[in-house]
Amino acid sequence: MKKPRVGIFGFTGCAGDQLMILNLEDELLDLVGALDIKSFTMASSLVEDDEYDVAFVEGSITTPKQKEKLEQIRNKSKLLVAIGDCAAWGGVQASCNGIVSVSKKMVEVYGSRNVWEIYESKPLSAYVKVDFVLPGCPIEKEEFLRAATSLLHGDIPEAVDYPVCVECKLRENGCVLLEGRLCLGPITPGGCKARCPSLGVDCIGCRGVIDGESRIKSAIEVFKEAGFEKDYVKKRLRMFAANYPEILEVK
Amino acid sequence: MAKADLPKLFRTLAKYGPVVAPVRVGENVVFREVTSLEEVELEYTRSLTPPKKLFLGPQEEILKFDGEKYEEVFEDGKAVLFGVHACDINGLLKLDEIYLDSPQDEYYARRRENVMIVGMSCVPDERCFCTSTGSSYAYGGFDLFLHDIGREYVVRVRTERGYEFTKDGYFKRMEEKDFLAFKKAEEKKVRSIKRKVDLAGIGDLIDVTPKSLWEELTAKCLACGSCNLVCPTCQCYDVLDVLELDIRSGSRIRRWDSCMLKRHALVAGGGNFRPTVVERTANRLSCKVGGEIRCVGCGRCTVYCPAKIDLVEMLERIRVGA
Amino acid sequence: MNELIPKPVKILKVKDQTPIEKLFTLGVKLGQKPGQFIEMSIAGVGEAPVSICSSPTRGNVEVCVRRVGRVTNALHRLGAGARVGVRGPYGNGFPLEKMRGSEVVLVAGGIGMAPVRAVLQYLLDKKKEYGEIKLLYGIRDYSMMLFKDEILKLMNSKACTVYLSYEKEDEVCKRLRKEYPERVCQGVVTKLFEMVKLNPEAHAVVCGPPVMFWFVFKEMRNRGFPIERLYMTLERRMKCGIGKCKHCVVGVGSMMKYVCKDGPVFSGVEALTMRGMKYVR
Amino acid sequence: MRVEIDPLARVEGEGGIEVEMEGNQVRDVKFNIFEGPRFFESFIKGMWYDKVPDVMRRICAICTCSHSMASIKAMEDALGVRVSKQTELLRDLLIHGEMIESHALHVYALALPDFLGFPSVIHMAKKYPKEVKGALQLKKAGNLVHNILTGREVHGMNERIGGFSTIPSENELEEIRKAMEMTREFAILAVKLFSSFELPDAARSENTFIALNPGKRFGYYGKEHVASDGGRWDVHDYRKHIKEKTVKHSRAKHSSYKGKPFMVGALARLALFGNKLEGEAKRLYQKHKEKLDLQNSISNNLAQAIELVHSVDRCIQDVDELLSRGIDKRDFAEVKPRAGSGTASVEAPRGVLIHSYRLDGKGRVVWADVITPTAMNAANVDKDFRVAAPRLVNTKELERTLEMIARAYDPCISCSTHLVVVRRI
Ligand SMILES: Cc1cc2nc3c(=O)[nH]c(=O)nc-3n(C[C@H](O)[C@H](O)[C@H](O)COP(=O)(O)OP(=O)(O)OC[C@H]3O[C@@H](n4cnc5c(N)ncnc54)[C@H](O)[C@@H]3O)c2cc1C
Ligand code: SF4
Ligand code: SF4
Ligand code: SF4
Repeated sequence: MKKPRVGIFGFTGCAGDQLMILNLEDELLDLVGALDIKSFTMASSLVEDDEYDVAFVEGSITTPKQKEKLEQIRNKSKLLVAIGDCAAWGGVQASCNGIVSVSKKMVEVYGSRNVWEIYESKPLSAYVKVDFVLPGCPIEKEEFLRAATSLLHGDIPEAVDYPVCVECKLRENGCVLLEGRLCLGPITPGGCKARCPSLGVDCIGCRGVIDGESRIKSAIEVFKEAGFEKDYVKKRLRMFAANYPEILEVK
Repeated sequence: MAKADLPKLFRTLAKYGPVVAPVRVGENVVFREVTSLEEVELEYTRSLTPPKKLFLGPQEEILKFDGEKYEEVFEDGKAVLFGVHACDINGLLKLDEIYLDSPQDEYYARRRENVMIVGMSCVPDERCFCTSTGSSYAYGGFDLFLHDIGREYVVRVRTERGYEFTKDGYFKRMEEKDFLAFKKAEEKKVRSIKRKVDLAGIGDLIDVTPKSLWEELTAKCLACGSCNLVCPTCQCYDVLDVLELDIRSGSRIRRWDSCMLKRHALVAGGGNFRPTVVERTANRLSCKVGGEIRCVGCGRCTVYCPAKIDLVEMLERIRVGA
Repeated sequence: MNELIPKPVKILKVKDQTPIEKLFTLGVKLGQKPGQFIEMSIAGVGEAPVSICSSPTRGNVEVCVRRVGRVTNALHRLGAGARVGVRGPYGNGFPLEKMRGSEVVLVAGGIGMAPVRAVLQYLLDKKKEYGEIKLLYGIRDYSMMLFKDEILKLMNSKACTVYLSYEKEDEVCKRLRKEYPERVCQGVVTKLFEMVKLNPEAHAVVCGPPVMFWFVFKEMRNRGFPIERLYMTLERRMKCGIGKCKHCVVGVGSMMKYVCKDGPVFSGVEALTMRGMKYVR
Repeated sequence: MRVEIDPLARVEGEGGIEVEMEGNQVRDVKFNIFEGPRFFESFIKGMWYDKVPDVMRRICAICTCSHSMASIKAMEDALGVRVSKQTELLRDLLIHGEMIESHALHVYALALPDFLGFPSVIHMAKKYPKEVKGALQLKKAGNLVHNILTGREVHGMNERIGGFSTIPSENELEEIRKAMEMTREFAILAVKLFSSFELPDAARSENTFIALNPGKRFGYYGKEHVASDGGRWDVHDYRKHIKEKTVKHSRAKHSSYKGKPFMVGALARLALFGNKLEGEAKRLYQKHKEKLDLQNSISNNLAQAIELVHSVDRCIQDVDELLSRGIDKRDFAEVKPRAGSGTASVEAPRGVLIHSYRLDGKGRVVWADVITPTAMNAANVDKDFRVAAPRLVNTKELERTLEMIARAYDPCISCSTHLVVVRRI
């Protein structure tokens, strides 16, 4: 069997998802042995411009050049997998989308509005077709490994479409929300084994939302009844999924 | 049996196998393996997840495959499940109806066989309504049951296996006054359970409840599934295969599932028979109290619902129709 | 015996049916009742319930599978010689014993032709025990017709009367309509009822996508067909096939049933009185 | 003619080098960042104090703990939170763990392939199995510290303003010690490897260093910045000394100290505080002091290797101290919002990192400033390029050497919150 040709690319983000792949210390050598890695800028200076069976793409798109490059990758790849919250939802850098314009941000940080032509941080799917999304900030390495084996086997991996609460209960955690902290677990897709609540920390929603399923309005109502300030709720919802239409609309 | 002799009983039980008992972890009580009686929370209201987890694991491997054949994975082991309340024992009896029905679920059946159950009287709170579901008392489904009557326990024996443990000298024969004390303690417990819900014919009322009321009842529901995952009688499980890097071998895993989740009634092509929380809640309630009563009144789904949706309140509103 | 452990079974033959459906002949005989299904495993991908589309009178089990998701895609990649896991047969199957001596009307749409074929084969093989057989089959166009050779052959035969409806006209459909103007028409499957005389003494078997089912149901009821003599299969998500995992329950309120063990075959009355059957895309 | 190295591989983020030449004259050299900027300092405004570290640690994946600690400490500074000795020890353990993870990745996986002539560490695996295994093991040991203390390898959640949400158990700390003891040899091996290479010296030029004064013992926390020319100031006064200005040719912000570029990072730390090292790291430092050419930025790799040894040993010491004190499972300082401002600086693997915030009465950010080590180093990289390019102009080595220089700084471009170099051709 021919090894699948794989490219791993990064756009605007923290490189954390590529790093998570490198963090598969025990499996890395087997994994790269099973794949024909054609491009992995973070780890290798060998860049083969090629066709890819699978392209894993990290980061959000913020410049015209990135958009162009993403389109090139798309054209050369059979499957395009978005890895990480930036690629899936736009990342933390999108948290003020629709509130503070890019040029204002530019002025605030660089003191001038036209330093660069820049887009509002958007997920990859705003520009190209995305075949599969591995969410998370950063991705879960086990989930990546499982997705990679599925792809190797020829299947599209199975996406997680249930909330963090499920994993919390499977791990027998108490409910952080009921204990008085604003936890986004009920609207955030699981897959992280409820990392934060398991440590007693509220979920900040680093895996985005469950598209078409997360009950944003109900959650806002529940948070309000629990006594959280409106502005606080809004800021929290916007942290990782500001581009989700229902959250973008929250006043 | 005198309360002071409980450590003795605990030690003899421990000879049967590892003891799993309620333990306090932060604000919650969970069933964990313990090595001494000191770790055990003897007086508790309800555990976070029900003790059914010993028989139907939250997440368990059921088989392995290697590209050629499928092999069962089953860890054989005896254990003692200590300190189970009547509601949860009744919950297990409800699960028995499903999982021991032919063809029986081998994993469940064998564990049910292997695990000895020691019941214990409970400390009800205002969310318990087991008297309405007929599950405040366990008529069977355990080996031993310890009823707290003050300074002593009345021990009910239900199996020969349980009987073996009551042969030691510190077990006394029941006398008339013990029967009276036992009866009084049970009456007191029943009286202390204030919460009541009328379930007669509720299934048909669920059936005719208009969508508008469902929408109101479920407005805050987050579709998070917690209510199902803490329920002692929820039986649903999901299955997934995990493949190794050699893309030949791997294992099949099943884990608790919830009918409040999107995928529960989703079929190929994206069709969903229960697309919103309305249909899902109607299904959940039907399943619990629609036909035969499968709710044991433990109150968990209410206590652990992040949206504080109250099952009993819902049922009451369904009864009055508004 | 552990019911959840599949048995490895060899695929003996794979035959393309349509661009998205293939017929698999498996190296196993199960003595199933028509209408029963098996749980098929592709190790590492998962399990899926599929109806057995062959009659026990014909030997090896055959399944006709549409490529729609993970498991079915993986299955479609396999060829003769590969192994799959099989559990079953499960489900109640059609009450063929009740139908003995009477006329049987088979109505199929899309992949619903798969379980119907099992019934058809059975009836044909036991022709003496049953009355007249009518098959009403609705397809999108010829390319989407399942069991093409068999159906075309039957159209010529006396053993059973085949009615065919198609939505899009192509060369073959046009030819068939010319050849059998009284049995072939353009339109959805319900249109065929204009050509068929329904015998209220008959039994009916209806299989197809949920939308089609309800239209057929209404049409037949309006034409005076007794719905208690109508049988249909329901399709739901399923994980265990044996009444444990409860994904497949239907009905709301006091009547809940498992599709896997109380079904997948239900009578028209059961279907009519059951709520929560709505299918939303 | 224009030489472009695009993209610059094996750095964390996306960048490139551009050299413009006219005949044999180098007209311009630029260290480019094409990665889209993310405007952390802008969009963090309005965020409530409790989640500021959760956002800010996402500036960078490799030094996520440094950002985490810098933002947490700045918040604690603003809110007047004092943490316990146990928390301080756990934080020390954490930053040393991060140093191991980051340096192991950089030294072994990103820089070593240059010296051994491979495109990547993965390609090295056949010929140098021991080194590659060592790299992975070291990285894993560092990640273990992350996992246990923060909850995962990248972007943890357990380290909070006020302390740690869940305190690690004795067993987990023992596990860290074991991992450190097992991988120590690979830290030492790194020093051996990097002290044996001949370094390209094309960029040799005067370097000014700035680092955080760690106090009595070598380490990565402190309250005072020290410069190699004798300058020193409280971290709160950083803006008086470290200037950010817009450079005409690139419209980028470059940092300068007394009007000149400066260098931060492992080399700067050893140059200024190497004498505070202890044990094996001290011995190795003294042994290779000659080799550690302070005027050649590429020496940074060797400095990192020495720090690896220090960090491994320090993790073991921290674990021992924590265990001997006994673990307090409920240790967490009280945190209450209030108006105020706070600043903190830590030594990230790449050098001095500064976070500074002003909060309103509800504890919401009204102003934020982050200066990352990569931003501070950018001007120095430019300086090195300007020195090296003319010396190499007609050799085949030009591109490779420039890349090696840039890479020696271990630039983490994603963390350059506001390091923008616009390409103008
Ligand atoms: C009784 C019965 C008989 C069936 N007979 C046939 C048949 O003869 N031919 C045929 O092509 N299809 C048949 N189906 C439908 C077939 O089971 C689904 O198309 C198949 O499960 C999709 O699996 P997948 O993994 O390819 O799709 P995915 O969408 O990837 O589904 C993943 C999992 O979801 C579950 N699932 C998804 N859709 C369905 C569904 N419609 N029904 C049950 N479970 C589902 C399965 O457990 C599957 O493993 C039948 C379904 C039932 C219930
Ligand atoms: S619990 Fe929430 S914030 Fe934490 S890792 Fe999971 S999805 Fe991310
Ligand atoms: S439905 Fe609720 S109250 Fe009833 S048994 Fe389940 S968890 Fe307990
Ligand atoms: S626990 Fe509450 S919010 Fe969650 S699904 Fe159940 S009813 Fe809805």
